[in-house]
Amino acid sequence: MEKVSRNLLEHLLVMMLRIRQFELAVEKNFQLGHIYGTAHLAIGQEASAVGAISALKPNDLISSTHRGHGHCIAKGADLKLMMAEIFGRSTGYCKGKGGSMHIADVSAGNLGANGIVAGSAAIATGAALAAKKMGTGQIVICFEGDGAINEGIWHEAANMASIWKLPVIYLCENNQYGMGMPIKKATNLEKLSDRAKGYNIHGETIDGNDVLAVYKTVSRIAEDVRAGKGPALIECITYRIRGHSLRDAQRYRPEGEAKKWLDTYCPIERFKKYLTKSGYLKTGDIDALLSSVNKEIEEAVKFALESPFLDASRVTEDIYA
Amino acid sequence: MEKVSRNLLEHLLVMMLRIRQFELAVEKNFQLGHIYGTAHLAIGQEASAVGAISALKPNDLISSTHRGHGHCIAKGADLKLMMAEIFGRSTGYCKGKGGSMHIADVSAGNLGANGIVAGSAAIATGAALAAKKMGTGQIVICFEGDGAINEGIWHEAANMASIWKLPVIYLCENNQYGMGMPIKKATNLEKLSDRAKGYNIHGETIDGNDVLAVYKTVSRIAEDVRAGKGPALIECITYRIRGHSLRDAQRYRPEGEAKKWLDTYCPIERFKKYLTKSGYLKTGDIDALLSSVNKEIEEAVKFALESPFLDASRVTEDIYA
Amino acid sequence: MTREISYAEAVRECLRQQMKADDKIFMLGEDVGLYGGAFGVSVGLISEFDSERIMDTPISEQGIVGLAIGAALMGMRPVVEIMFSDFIMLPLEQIANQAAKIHYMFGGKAKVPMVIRTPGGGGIGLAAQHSQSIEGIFLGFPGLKIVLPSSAYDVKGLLASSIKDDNPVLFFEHKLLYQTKEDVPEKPYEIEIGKAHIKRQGSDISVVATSYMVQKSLKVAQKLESEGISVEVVDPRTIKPLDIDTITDSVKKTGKAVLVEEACYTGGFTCFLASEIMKHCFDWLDAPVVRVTSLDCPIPYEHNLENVVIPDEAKIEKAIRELLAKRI
Amino acid sequence: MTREISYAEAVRECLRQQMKADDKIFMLGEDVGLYGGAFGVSVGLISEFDSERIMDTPISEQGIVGLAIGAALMGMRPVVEIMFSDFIMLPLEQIANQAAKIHYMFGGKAKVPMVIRTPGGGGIGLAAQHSQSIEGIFLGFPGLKIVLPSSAYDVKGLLASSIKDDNPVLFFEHKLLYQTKEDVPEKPYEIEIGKAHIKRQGSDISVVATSYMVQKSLKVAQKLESEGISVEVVDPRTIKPLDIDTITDSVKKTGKAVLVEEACYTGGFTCFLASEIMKHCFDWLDAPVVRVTSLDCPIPYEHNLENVVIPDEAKIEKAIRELLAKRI
Ligand SMILES: Cc1ncc(C[n+]2csc(CCOP(=O)(O)OP(=O)(O)O)c2C)c(N)n1
Ligand SMILES: Cc1ncc(C[n+]2csc(CCOP(=O)(O)OP(=O)(O)O)c2C)c(N)n1
Ligand SMILES: [Mg+2]
Ligand SMILES: [Mg+2]
Repeated sequence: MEKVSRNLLEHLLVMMLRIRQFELAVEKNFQLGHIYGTAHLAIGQEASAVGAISALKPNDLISSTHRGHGHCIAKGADLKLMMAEIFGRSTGYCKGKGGSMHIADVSAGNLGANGIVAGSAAIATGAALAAKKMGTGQIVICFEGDGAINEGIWHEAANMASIWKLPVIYLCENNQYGMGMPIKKATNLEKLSDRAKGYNIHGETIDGNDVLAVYKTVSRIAEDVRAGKGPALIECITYRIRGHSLRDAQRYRPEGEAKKWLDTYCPIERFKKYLTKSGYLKTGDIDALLSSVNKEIEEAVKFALESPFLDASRVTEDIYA
Repeated sequence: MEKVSRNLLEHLLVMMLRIRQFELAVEKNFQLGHIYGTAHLAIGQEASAVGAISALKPNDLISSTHRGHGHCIAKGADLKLMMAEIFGRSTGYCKGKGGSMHIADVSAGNLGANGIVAGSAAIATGAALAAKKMGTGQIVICFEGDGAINEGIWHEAANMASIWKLPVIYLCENNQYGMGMPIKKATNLEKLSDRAKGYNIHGETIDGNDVLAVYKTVSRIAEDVRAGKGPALIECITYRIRGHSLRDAQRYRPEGEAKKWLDTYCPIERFKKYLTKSGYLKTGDIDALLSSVNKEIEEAVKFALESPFLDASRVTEDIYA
Repeated sequence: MTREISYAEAVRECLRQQMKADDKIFMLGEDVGLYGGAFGVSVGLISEFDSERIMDTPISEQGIVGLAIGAALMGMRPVVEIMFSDFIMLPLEQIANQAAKIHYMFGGKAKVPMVIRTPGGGGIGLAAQHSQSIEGIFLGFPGLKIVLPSSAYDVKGLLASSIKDDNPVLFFEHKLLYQTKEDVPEKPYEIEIGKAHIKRQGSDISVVATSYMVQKSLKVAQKLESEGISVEVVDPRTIKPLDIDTITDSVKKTGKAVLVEEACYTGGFTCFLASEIMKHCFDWLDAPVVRVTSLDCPIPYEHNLENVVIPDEAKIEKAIRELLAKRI
Repeated sequence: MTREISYAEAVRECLRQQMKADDKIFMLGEDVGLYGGAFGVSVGLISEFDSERIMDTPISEQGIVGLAIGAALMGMRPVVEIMFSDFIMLPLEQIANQAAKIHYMFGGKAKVPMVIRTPGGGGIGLAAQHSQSIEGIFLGFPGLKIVLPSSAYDVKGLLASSIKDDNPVLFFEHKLLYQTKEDVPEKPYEIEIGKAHIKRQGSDISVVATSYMVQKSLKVAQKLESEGISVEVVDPRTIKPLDIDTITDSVKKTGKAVLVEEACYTGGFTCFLASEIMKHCFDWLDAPVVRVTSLDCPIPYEHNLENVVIPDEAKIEKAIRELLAKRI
């Protein structure tokens, strides 16, 4: 792997900041009553989305989950259209019909968030099958939570990916919980990547809050996957800083656990420290990047707030293609 | 493990003969037009059913598959009631409502055959959960084909069995094919028991046509499972001598392959050879056992043929308990 | 003693009482323990029982239901929670091919006493995969019972009978009912499965509604009363078995029927009900039965759109007025 | 050129022709290759195409359907075979929550062109888990199309349109139709989805039947003709979208309707159809619509029992005679 460029480092930081600030804005606007329904925030999990997707080529694909804003942003989505969708506006990615859990942009390589845990596992694998059949050279990253790998469909998809050597990476974001279920109670594994052994595919567990580690690992594995060596399972260890959704009382979580992770392992703070220590960026540079990100987010919120709702008469459009 | 007794050896042989002769009778009576629908014969796979179930205690449980006659017989089923069921008679285990694919005897510890591949995987696991909850000391053998382990529900069940250390043994009869699909094309594994690694449970692959090996392995593992060490996956290598069902053209199978397996690895012939060589039984003893088995089978067929069909007016009974 | 408690509390109280009375009963589901379920229904139970009685599972709906079947075959009485009724599609095979048919296929020699509780319906902005009213798909699987309680009193009594039933029972709660309150006796009681309930007597028109639509229909009936329109509201309470007699008695009396459910227009329970009413009441009907349902549309995310798709009081009222206005 | 070929051959010919014409089409299913499918439908295709176009899969129904959705999103046109329609319960979530809703949830910006072929129905002694008529459960999922061809001619033309459709299409074949023969043009042709077909003109009574029941109804109609009873037999061909106009035109003409389907009495497609007919034809109907269906019973194994559960010609005939005999 070549040495990472300053451009790339800046990109990684900006993307993580975008995700963090976007999620904070969603949280705030929910509290303000501008967002209906719910959303699942990726605060604290920015590094796995950004590191992994930055290792892809532009025409590669991803599939995402209910906790999908980060993946979507890292894949280059338009923040305005995302925010508008979450605000339920007609200008959003799905015209307000989908909402947070269904944002997608298939033509730009995002096969979509999914309201069903592991709902994308086979779909992503099928996209990889199509890429292989059509010889496009694309690969697919299938994002999934630690809870998702216990769903049957994940197993069926992984097995088929293995027998047909499909170009797909299952990127499992182990954020320690599936809703309130601690991962240690949901599987009997040291590392979730051990699941790979059951399919004879490559498995690897990494620090998912180290954006460079994620970037480098995914880059290396993506090369093999693209070369036809078959799928892989990468477990990114991370932590969900907020509740499961915007409406979670968090009874199950030891007091202070989230704060400890944030204080010690925040992927953004760690990366900032690395960048300043190693001289790539100065604190001032970072502040400038942050304020430009904040401006984008403000614009996105403004765009969303000023956008119209879809006219009720159009509710039954788009049922059939 | 203690040395096996002569009684046990005779039991193993008789059970295998019963299965073989039963299946031959089913095949013949299908050709004669006495059996409607279809059936899936276990000819050539007698050792895994008999070896495994003989290692259980009488009140232990099994669950079975579409290819279930062997398991059912080895669990001590009444051949008359089985044959009557396959003949669709009111005297059968299910009054003719279930047929070959649904023979069950829950109160005698057989949770039933199943028409759905892997359909019993979670059910068997749930029986193990109940046994554990109620402290009965029972264990469960969940029989399944090589094809079944690629179904999602199998994965979900195995994971739960692992986290809760449930007393269940998944006994995978790898008969080389799932219908016409060669096992090597359906998974990317050297040994199917490698699947165990994905759940951190014990996995082992054995010669499934060696009845003593099966008996000894299952006995050893059953002890651990009963002691609360968690579930296990045992792969029994065997071979399906007949077609998938009574109606299979067998286009997918190399000419002579079945004959070769039968000539070389027939579990019954091998065991007979072992018994005579080691002096446990004489050829004459074996012939006597066979003819007594044949008599049982004849009686079962006679019973079935002479039994009435269920009166049509009773077809809607038994829908609700 | 009777107190006003919520539907969610009534479910919880029933679970607590039944589990205390019978140690063969246990709960199995995703985050039913400390989390208390996505809608807080089982909050606190884990501290009265333990993690053997209130089992948190991995996210494995097929497996959960399958395990419950196996445990039921062994004589236990599992109560499964599927977090959203939409997810019940995943274990459909285990429910409809196994649990429903085992008693029959095995010639009556085994039984599967289990309950699957799950909240259905829309109205809180969770979009197409978390808002469906899916109960109708189970109608065609003989062996299943299907219960849809519409009030706190009913849910407590019906859940008790469901748990005591020796068959697999699908028990559909509703997200928007959880906070509705009603007088509920503290002592355990049972409501017979298969008995409809006339929620409000009336003489001009019969409204047959299920689940949350019963509450909406009652509000409309109340409103129309002031105009001298007398609406009878019948709640089948269990759609399988169905108490068709109580319903047809009402329709024969009024000569007019409006059926209200939250499922789509095509394919829901009221299709069957409409067809049965017309079969049994053909000569009594002044006009065809009218069905008020969701539009044939996935549930959209945005609030206004969602409200357009799901039947509201205005639509129910309109249907009633139009049917009453029909010249016979 | 037209020749008499079987329904199974017609499916095979259509697959061959469509796959030759469009390399985005591929088949995916259990033992669809060398084995040729459980009913021999695809026998031989593997030697004309290869294992990339005719893909044998592991036994993983959820995964198969999910893969097809992903491939469809990428612009391919997968044709999945589910070996028995009973097994379609397993991938229900992928079909009904994903494939059906993606176009809508994504605001119209993605589409899922795919076909799921699967044989339904009983009659060959395969008992409760291999004999169901399950199509009705899909009615309530907007976004799906549901096709039930009843003859060799229809199956070829409808499969072609289904493959070319940009939506997920569920294509229910029938085990007992596979060997039925009919004149079928060799050249590819399409039959529009959403158009019913009057299989036989008549003036005394309308019989609306689906799938194999069309054949049984036609035989009854033929028989009654000699007695001077003129039965019109209408086949909706696609139950979603449904050509209600052709059906109601027929019923308005005859004033009498018998609906025949193989699903259980409770919950099948004809519940919806009966309710629609009564809504649209109330003033034309001489008597309530009559439904002839399977009993509310799992399909039993034994032949005679199976025949008691599934509607036969005698039951259809009886229903027609009784309806005609009704004093108006
Ligand atoms: C099939 C299904 N079951 C349950 C749920 C409810 N649910 C939504 S997210 C979630 C937890 C998922 O955990 P994980 O996969 O670890 O993702 P995370 O939320 O931690 O990102 C659950 C149980 C669902 N959406 N789909
Ligand atoms: C869910 C499901 N899918 C497909 C089938 C059709 N089917 C019946 S048996 C079988 C092959 C099973 O293979 P395996 O598990 O190896 O068992 P074997 O027949 O070899 O004993 C298939 C595909 C089924 N019954 N259930
Ligand atoms: Mg998680
Ligand atoms: Mg096999």
